[in-house]
Amino acid sequence: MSMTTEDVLRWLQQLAQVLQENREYLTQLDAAIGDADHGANMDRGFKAVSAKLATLTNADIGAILKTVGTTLVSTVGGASGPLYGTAFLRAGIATAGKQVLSEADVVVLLTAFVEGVKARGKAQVGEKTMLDALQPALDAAKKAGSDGLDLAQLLKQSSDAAQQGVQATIPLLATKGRASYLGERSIGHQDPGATSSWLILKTLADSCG
Amino acid sequence: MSMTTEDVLRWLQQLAQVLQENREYLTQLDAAIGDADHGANMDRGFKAVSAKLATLTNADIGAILKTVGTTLVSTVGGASGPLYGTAFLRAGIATAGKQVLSEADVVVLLTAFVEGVKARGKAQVGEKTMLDALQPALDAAKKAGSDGLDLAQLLKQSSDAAQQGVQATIPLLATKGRASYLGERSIGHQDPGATSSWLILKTLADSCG
Amino acid sequence: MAVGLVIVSHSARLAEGVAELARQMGHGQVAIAAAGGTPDGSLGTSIEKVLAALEQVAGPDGTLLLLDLGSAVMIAEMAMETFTAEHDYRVVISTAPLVEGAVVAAVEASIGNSLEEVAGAAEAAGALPKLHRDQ
Amino acid sequence: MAVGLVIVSHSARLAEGVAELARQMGHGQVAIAAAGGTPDGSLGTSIEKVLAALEQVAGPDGTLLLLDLGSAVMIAEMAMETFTAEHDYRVVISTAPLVEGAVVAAVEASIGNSLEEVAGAAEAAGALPKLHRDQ
Ligand SMILES: Nc1ncnc2c1ncn2[C@@H]1O[C@H](COP(=O)(O)OP(=O)(O)O)[C@@H](O)[C@H]1O
Ligand SMILES: Nc1ncnc2c1ncn2[C@@H]1O[C@H](COP(=O)(O)OP(=O)(O)O)[C@@H](O)[C@H]1O
Ligand SMILES: [Mg+2]
Ligand SMILES: [Mg+2]
Ligand SMILES: [Mg+2]
Ligand SMILES: [Mg+2]
Repeated sequence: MSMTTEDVLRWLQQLAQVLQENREYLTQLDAAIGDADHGANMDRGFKAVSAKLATLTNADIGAILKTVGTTLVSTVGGASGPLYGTAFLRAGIATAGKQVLSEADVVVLLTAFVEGVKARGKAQVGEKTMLDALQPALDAAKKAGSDGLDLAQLLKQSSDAAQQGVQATIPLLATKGRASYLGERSIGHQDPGATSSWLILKTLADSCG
Repeated sequence: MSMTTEDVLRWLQQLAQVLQENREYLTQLDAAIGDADHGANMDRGFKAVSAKLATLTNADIGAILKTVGTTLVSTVGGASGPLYGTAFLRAGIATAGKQVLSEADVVVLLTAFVEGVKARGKAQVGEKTMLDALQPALDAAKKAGSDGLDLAQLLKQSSDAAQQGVQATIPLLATKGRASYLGERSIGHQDPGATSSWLILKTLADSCG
Repeated sequence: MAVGLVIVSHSARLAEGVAELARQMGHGQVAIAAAGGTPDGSLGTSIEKVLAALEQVAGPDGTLLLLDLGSAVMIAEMAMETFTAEHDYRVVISTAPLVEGAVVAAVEASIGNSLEEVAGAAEAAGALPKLHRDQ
Repeated sequence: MAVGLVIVSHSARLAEGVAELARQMGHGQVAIAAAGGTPDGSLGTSIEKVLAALEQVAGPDGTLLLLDLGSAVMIAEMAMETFTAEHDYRVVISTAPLVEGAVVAAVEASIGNSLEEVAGAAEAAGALPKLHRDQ
């Protein structure tokens, strides 16, 4: 099994829909420990992405992902803009010229995506950020890849690990981003960015698995 | 010789005129070591004072000076507003109910005026502020008073001392107000607030002397 | 109720901008009023604007007043003297950096902290790292 | 020429207000550009606005970029990377308190100080006393 250009475009199209549906949910999470805009930021960013998809039907996967990255950087308006922007840009560089991705290629894509978030945000796992969903998701994808699982299983296990990572952010103390202003009071709340990271991976599993 | 309510009103009327004429001069001084608004601030404040003078023809000297104080606080917009505002308010309290001032009363008025600037601004002599004109002016007025000089001489000596104080601000290092942002580079420039203090006293000497 | 905030600046736009940024972090719990510029719209401070802002946000939990520059402190003090002579509410003037202090103060006030706690956190805001490399 | 300043804020009004306050202390010698808010006018940062501000003020003497909150630093870094890839001009991102740092930086830039001197003075601005009782 493999992931095609059409799969990627379908993922992004569905993701724009999912983020619109979860706009209020993400905003409520951000209201508790941030500035109550993560839902609006993600929705705005992926609406802009969605508007560009029609122009990308002849592009390769790398070019599509790079366009997503630059679009998010330009439109999101919050910290998640440069973070996801860099993630998609790096993922696009890692898949440059490809029309189809093997399981191994998908692991390469996810590795570059997570490296992008780390390079831009300089956060460590455990600081209550999107990385607390992304790192376990990447680890699970790598394990699934080396266990020889197929794409659907790989993406499902990755998405499930992200979901667990989201739950695991609840007891964490935030030391990066706006939630760090709350200090100890950030404990007991689910991180909005980790939640949107899980939605990105869940939609990937749903649309390409 | 003595100072009457009419003298005080004439002083204030002429002062509004003098400050309008010196608007550009004071602003240029403030441009070198501040934010280039001292002329505009003083002109605006005393235009507002001037507009109130017609309503004060039946007031005593204390009431007139208090009105000047509250008007300056409300209209000047810069640090000189609360400083001169407090000075005139204190001068008004010190002359409350008086229709005419003796030489000794004028020394009391000036003492309260200078104490007002000190209380509000917490500056010391030598910090390159209006106090560097006002303190020598007060000292000269006190000396003239105890030497038994008449009002005209007292005001003239006070005004001359203020003028020397203004010159003496040039080599000083500013440690209060905006000029302190310039550090060593405030040296070599004449202080705008000291200059307006001298204009206030010079106009007093010219109109009541 | 929570501690209120007054943002005093020489610029009306600056004061409004700080207030909108801080409100976003106040979770709708914190009254924040801007007092910027002179009544005629030029750069400067206005005792009437500071007094109006105090009237708007002050309450039994107290008010923290933040300033853009030292030149604003004398007008702030005069406004505070006038206000506290007429009301039995506490007002504290902060030396915190304006933007950083206001955002931290809004967070602290929103969780119901006392005026002392809010003021203390604002003062410490200047030490919060802005660049990741400082963290 | 002098060191230029870019004011990055999540609020357009805040950035404009800081720029007008700093310009007043720049004695007409310092190019200062505001980059606040998102293109659609909500609170947030915009790489296009930061890039446009850099294009406007950057020059051979270098540019100091000041931020309201840490959340702005990543967009500022991306803008700086894009800008310096195309221009041979230096850009330094400051951790200084925004308002206080911008005013001090404007004064320092206006007297022809170097980018390092301007940046250093801005960083130290948080320590300048605002209240007389501290002096
Ligand atoms: N340095 C960082 N590294 C990784 N993720 C971060 C970092 N800073 C913030 N985040 C993530 O960004 C999310 C907030 O995004 P968003 O609300 O869109 O931006 P903002 O905080 O600027 O309003 C947080 O929940 C967190 O997961
Ligand atoms: N703390 C102070 N004590 C006495 N005088 C001061 C003090 N601070 C500033 N000044 C005076 O105020 C003058 C500047 O007034 P002005 O330009 O009207 O106000 P601003 O500095 O707010 O623009 C200075 O030249 C100085 O003489
Ligand atoms: Mg947010
Ligand atoms: Mg935000
Ligand atoms: Mg001035
Ligand atoms: Mg001024």
